[in-house]
Amino acid sequence: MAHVRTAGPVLVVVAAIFAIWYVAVIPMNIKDAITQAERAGATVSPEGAQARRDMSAIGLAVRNTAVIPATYALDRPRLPAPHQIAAELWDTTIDKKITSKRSLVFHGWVTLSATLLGFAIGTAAGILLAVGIVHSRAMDMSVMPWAIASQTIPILAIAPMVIVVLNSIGVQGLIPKAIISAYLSFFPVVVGMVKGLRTPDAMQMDLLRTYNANRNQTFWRLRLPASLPFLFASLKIAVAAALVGTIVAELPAGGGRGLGGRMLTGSYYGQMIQIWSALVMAALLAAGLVFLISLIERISLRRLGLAS
Amino acid sequence: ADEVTLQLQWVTQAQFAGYYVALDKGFYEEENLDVTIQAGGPDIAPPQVLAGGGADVMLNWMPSALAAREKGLPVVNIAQPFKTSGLMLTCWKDTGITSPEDFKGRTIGVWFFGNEYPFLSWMAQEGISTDGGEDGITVLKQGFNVDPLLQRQADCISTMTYNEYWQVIDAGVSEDELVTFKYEDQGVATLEDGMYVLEENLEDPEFKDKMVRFVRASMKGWKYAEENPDEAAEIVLENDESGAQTEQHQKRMMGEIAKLTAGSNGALDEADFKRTVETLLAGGSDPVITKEPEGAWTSEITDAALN
Amino acid sequence: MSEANSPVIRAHALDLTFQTADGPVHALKDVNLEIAKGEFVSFIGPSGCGKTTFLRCVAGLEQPTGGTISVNGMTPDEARQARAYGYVFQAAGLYPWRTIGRNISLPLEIMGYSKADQKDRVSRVLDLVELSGFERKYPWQLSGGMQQRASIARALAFDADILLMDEPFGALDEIVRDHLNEQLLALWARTEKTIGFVTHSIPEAVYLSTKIVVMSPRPGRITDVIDSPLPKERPLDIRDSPEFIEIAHRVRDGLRAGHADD
Amino acid sequence: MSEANSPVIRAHALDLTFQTADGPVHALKDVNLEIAKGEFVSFIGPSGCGKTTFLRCVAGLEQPTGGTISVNGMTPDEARQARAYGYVFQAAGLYPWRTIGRNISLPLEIMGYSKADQKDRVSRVLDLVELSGFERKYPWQLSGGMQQRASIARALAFDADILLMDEPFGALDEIVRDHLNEQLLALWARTEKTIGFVTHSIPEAVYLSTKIVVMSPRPGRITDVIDSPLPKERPLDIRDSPEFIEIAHRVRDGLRAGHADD
Amino acid sequence: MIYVTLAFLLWAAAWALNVRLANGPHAETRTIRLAVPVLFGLTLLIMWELIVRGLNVPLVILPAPTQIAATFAEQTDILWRDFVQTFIKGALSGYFIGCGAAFLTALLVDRFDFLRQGLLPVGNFVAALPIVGTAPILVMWFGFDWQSKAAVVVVMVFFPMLINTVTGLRETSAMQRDLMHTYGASPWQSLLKLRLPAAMPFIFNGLKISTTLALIGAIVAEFFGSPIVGMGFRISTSVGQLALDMVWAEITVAALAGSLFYGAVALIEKAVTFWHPSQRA
Ligand SMILES: Nc1ncnc2c1ncn2[C@@H]1O[C@H](COP(=O)(O)OP(=O)(O)OP(=O)(O)O)[C@@H](O)[C@H]1O
Ligand SMILES: Nc1ncnc2c1ncn2[C@@H]1O[C@H](COP(=O)(O)OP(=O)(O)OP(=O)(O)O)[C@@H](O)[C@H]1O
Ligand SMILES: Cc1ncc(C[n+]2csc(CCO)c2C)c(N)n1
Ligand SMILES: [Mg+2]
Ligand SMILES: [Mg+2]
Repeated sequence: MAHVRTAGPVLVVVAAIFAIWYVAVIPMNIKDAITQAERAGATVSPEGAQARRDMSAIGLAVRNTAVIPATYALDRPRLPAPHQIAAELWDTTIDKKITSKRSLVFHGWVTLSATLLGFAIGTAAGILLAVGIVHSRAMDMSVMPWAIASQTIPILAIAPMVIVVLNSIGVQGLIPKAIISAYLSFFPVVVGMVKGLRTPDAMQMDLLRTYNANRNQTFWRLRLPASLPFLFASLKIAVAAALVGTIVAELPAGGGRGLGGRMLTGSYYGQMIQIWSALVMAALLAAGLVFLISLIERISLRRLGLAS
Repeated sequence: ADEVTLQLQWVTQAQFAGYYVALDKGFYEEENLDVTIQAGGPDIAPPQVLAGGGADVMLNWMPSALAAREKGLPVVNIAQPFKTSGLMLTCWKDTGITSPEDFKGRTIGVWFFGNEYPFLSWMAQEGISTDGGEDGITVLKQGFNVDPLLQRQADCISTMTYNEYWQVIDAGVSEDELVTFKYEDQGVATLEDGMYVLEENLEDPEFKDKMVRFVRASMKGWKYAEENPDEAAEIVLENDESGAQTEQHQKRMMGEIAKLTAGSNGALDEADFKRTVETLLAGGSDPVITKEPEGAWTSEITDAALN
Repeated sequence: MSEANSPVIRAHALDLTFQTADGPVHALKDVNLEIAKGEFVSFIGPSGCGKTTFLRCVAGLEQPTGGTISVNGMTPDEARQARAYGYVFQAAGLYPWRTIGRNISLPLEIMGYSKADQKDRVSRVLDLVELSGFERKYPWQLSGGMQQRASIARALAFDADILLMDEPFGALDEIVRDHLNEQLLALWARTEKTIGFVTHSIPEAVYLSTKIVVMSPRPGRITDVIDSPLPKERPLDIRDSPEFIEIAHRVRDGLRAGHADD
Repeated sequence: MSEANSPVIRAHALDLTFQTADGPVHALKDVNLEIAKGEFVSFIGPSGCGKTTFLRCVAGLEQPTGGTISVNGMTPDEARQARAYGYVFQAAGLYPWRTIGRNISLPLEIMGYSKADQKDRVSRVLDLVELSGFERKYPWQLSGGMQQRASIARALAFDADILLMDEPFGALDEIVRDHLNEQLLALWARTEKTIGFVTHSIPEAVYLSTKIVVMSPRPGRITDVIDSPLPKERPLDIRDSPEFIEIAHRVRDGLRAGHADD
Repeated sequence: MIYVTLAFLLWAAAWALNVRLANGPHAETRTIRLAVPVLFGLTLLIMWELIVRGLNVPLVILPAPTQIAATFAEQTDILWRDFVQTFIKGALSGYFIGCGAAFLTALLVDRFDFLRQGLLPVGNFVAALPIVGTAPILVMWFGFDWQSKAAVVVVMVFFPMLINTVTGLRETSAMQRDLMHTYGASPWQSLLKLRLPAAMPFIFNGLKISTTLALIGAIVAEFFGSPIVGMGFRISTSVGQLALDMVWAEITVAALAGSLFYGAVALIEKAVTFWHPSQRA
């Protein structure tokens, strides 16, 4: 129901974005297009790339209207047009065997598997840490500030080193990627879970005290079920973070498998269309993962009676 | 079989064709070696991998290897399949640049990550400051692609004769729109892709023996690649995990690479080494290396391998 | 001391001061009270006078800072560990992820009753509060009054001798409240439990209790203890009787005296 | 129609159905009511019978789905824009980021009163509800009763002719409630405002009103409108008088009849 | 081995001390609240030092804290220039532009329900685009200097901020809104006097999340092209030069700057949302 209701506005917004996008392609690509036209022998104004260097893109477009269609068909556009990306996506997903190294499905799977492993590790670590923090004052006081500080370290910048260091102690392949992805995903889980495990109010806790319930009983019967809505909310953030982590780890990992590898090699060879299609694929993957978690959330919360 | 791990300094491409050919054609196997080739990337420092024990042999440019040596990581060159340098600066002709003198006041893209040393030495020798300003060069840390040039964010960028230069051409630029400055021609060439191992490992005769066989097989691969460039390029393509390389580009790259490896049988030419060291020592106020390196290369392996 | 005569709850010179960021809050001061087995004692007093605090002291949920309190001859904490209390909070406080039935069996699970016994007891107390048939519903599918009845059932499910109720009917409308009051009285008459009951409503206090404790705030003290002369059998319209109105007046006067302090 | 005689609020065949995910909820059905200027009208009825909904219709916060309602001859929406109402909600609903004083001046700011006038009025109504001295405190620093008084002050600060109050004293203890009831009556007598008042308490309704509207649920209808014969001058102990008890009985009977539907 | 054993013994001892402090009678005092996390961090550092020395970890893999500290002290001028380039020019300007733009957009989105229904799902999708993919594109568009870094930061902080602000602006209770309604308040008045103040806790949530994102974004963007100054530039170049001590000195700067930035925003939050229950506890 809710999906149907928002579909209209979403479509309109998406249409508007595409419209803006198509317009923006012209000024973004006009210089390259003119230069190519000039090389091909067309007359353009003004002549000479050096002369055009500091001119405004819109002015150039107005003076060279004949070149505008070419802005949508460049091989190496500054901004590819949506249909170029769509064509590339089609070409690399539907038209290629999924076992082919040129298939985005193949690369998507490589990234996905590391993401899922990292997400699982991160979630488990996050939950354990949260349980510790909630049950031990010492952990609460000492760990939490450092957990926050840990997220200010630009892990993305030192990912290559982490890979090398892990490599040097014999950890290779899927695991290093998963570890970086876990590093990014554990934090939202800790924060959400600590909040969730602490939602039971004093009254609910007191109720169990009048039953003389022990810690274990309190945890399984009260804290854990009460924290589930928070857990799911943070899982959605965490899974997106895990995906980013994996892609980052894939950049330097060499080999070039995975969506990160696609983006990297795309950027070596200036293949903007390739970068963009890998980007879109990554975003689709993230959206799919988040959707999957919402689905699990809805089902399990309904089972638990936490949602109607 | 004896295991050997080789760390490349870049992603899989024809620049490393010799090793892939040796692997594919079974040259390593013939030497009773089980070789793993690890591709590199923009942020992987091969010396670091070597130091961590993640690889037995690495490929590296000599300036970077010598700098690592000064940093206390004793790496030793055991073979030098690349005789000639492929590094150059590529500039737009319409900027009016005709000689290094004209770099003053320009913006130039340079690869860092240990690859800036040759450029900095060269500019120090020319007496041009690299701190920007009217008379100096504004240096950009260029990403590993040619966009800064195409977008005219830089007047010149670093390119390899075998790779980036052709990317510029592929982008539709004709050769006569460009001016190139090969380091080789400027007399500031430094040795590129050599094989390096940790000095302490060389004390182990077994390791040494492994390396002898490795170098022998690798050089066999290289020579095979030189003779069969198209086949070599195909082999490289098969080994490319990212599926992003194109046949046309790799075949052309192999052709260019063959020119650089042509003059070498794998043994390092002491004269080349001396020239490299001199260039680097001349690095002006902030030289790359401060003293003549000792024991930075050995001919022991190649001697055993090639004779 | 013979079992029958010794008070179930005995507070002597009870004192409790909370340490807060704004300085100490003297919540209870020199509270002396004895409650005999089977009594129905209401606590009434202005907001913040310490009614809840006193009930929590009885239940061992709060540690007095002075004086002594004993429950069945034990400390409240020991009594809590012996599971002597059923406690009903102002809000129903049912767990939304459990059905009504499983909410009621919660204390039974914790105390280790057998599955069969749990089932038995749940259906018995559901009957008692007239909620049979709602066992599988979730709390939010019930009205506020029904939720409150379920929370009472939860407190009754295990056989605690002492039932402590903190404004259990505060959120309900008058008609439902009358109805629950009648049922509570019936239950009390049947089970002989000792009941401590906090309320803001004078008619409710008078209607239900054998003893009404009037408290005054800052610091919370007992200002009056009124023994009710009303018979154990109490139809709803007893509230229009002169005795009733008489007691209600006395309670109101006691309360007003407390308020004059403000 | 002369000004004096025409009713301030007139509802005719009012009908309101909420469309919810579970299907339509018929909240008000065929409600007919006239309220004259200066009347004090209480609405009483079981939970969910539509008391709040009716008050919201009067205030233009809810759109009826049938029938007509007029306020001072205008639609409720026009009356709202003419700032004809002061509305007091069940919870105090003070903005926690404003001091008590600035909470009370909120409507004045919005209606564009001058700074000096604002100051004046704030201190006057603070006096009225006996909160002088608390002007600079934040809501959370006050007890529930004080917050509720502040919210009444807020509704009184601008001179709306019509005061709509939705269970304003529901959360207070009996003594405070009595006290505020007395003050509200005094205020009403002094200002001649027309007051609509929702409550759950029968004594409160009887004590305050000139007219008591008894409602029954599903769908919400008016089952009885009782005009009070009590004099305008009402000391608190009027509640023990036979007339009072008599009216209270009639209200209770009306309510019970509504409940029987369940 | 001795060192490593020592490290773990130290760990155990410090932890025991922390447990005692945290559960002790003075646990709520300012000193203890500060001492416990500091002690914890210090233990981690000393363990790091002992393990690096004990296992003879090469400098080019992981330097010891003392080496990092020494480099930090020696190279303050370089670190400062990098800090100015990356943090002040790149991260801060991007942070302000991004958060400001998101805030204004949120006002629009909030005003038009249509936009909210349409833009937010799309926004969530766009927010999932990994920066490592967008950074090269933005560097290509906006050049090598700090402008492209700021652009990356803008893209990174925009959606978290937008979503938080929009959520916050809707976070008023029906009763609070009805109150405004009975006063016949204009939309502008109800925005200024009700929805904005009520949204502040959420807005600050967004601002806090954005602090760490901003710094990370600015640093990572420098990996894809930069002038020869900046924290990201220095980190990547120093890795290539095997100057790992310098790398970690920069990371220290990043962690310090990030924590201080976060702390500063949290302080402002405390002052602005003093009324919120979470701040009163
Ligand atoms: N945990 C606590 N910490 C500090 N002060 C407290 C605490 N609990 C209660 N108080 C204070 O102790 C006093 C008595 O509180 P208590 O809750 O017992 O009152 P009450 O009579 O139950 O009031 P009400 O009728 O409003 O429920 C109040 O002033 C209250 O603010
Ligand atoms: N916005 C709404 N949407 C759907 N149903 C509503 C809405 N508001 C009220 N209702 C329903 O309309 C009916 C009347 O509600 P209303 O709030 O007017 O009752 P009330 O008499 O004020 O009850 P209470 O004494 O509990 O406040 C109830 O069944 C309620 O669930
Ligand atoms: C880690 C590392 N990255 C890049 C280079 C320099 N380099 C060597 S080959 C090549 C690409 C040629 O197409 C470049 C840029 C290096 N030496 N080490
Ligand atoms: Mg209480
Ligand atoms: Mg209501």
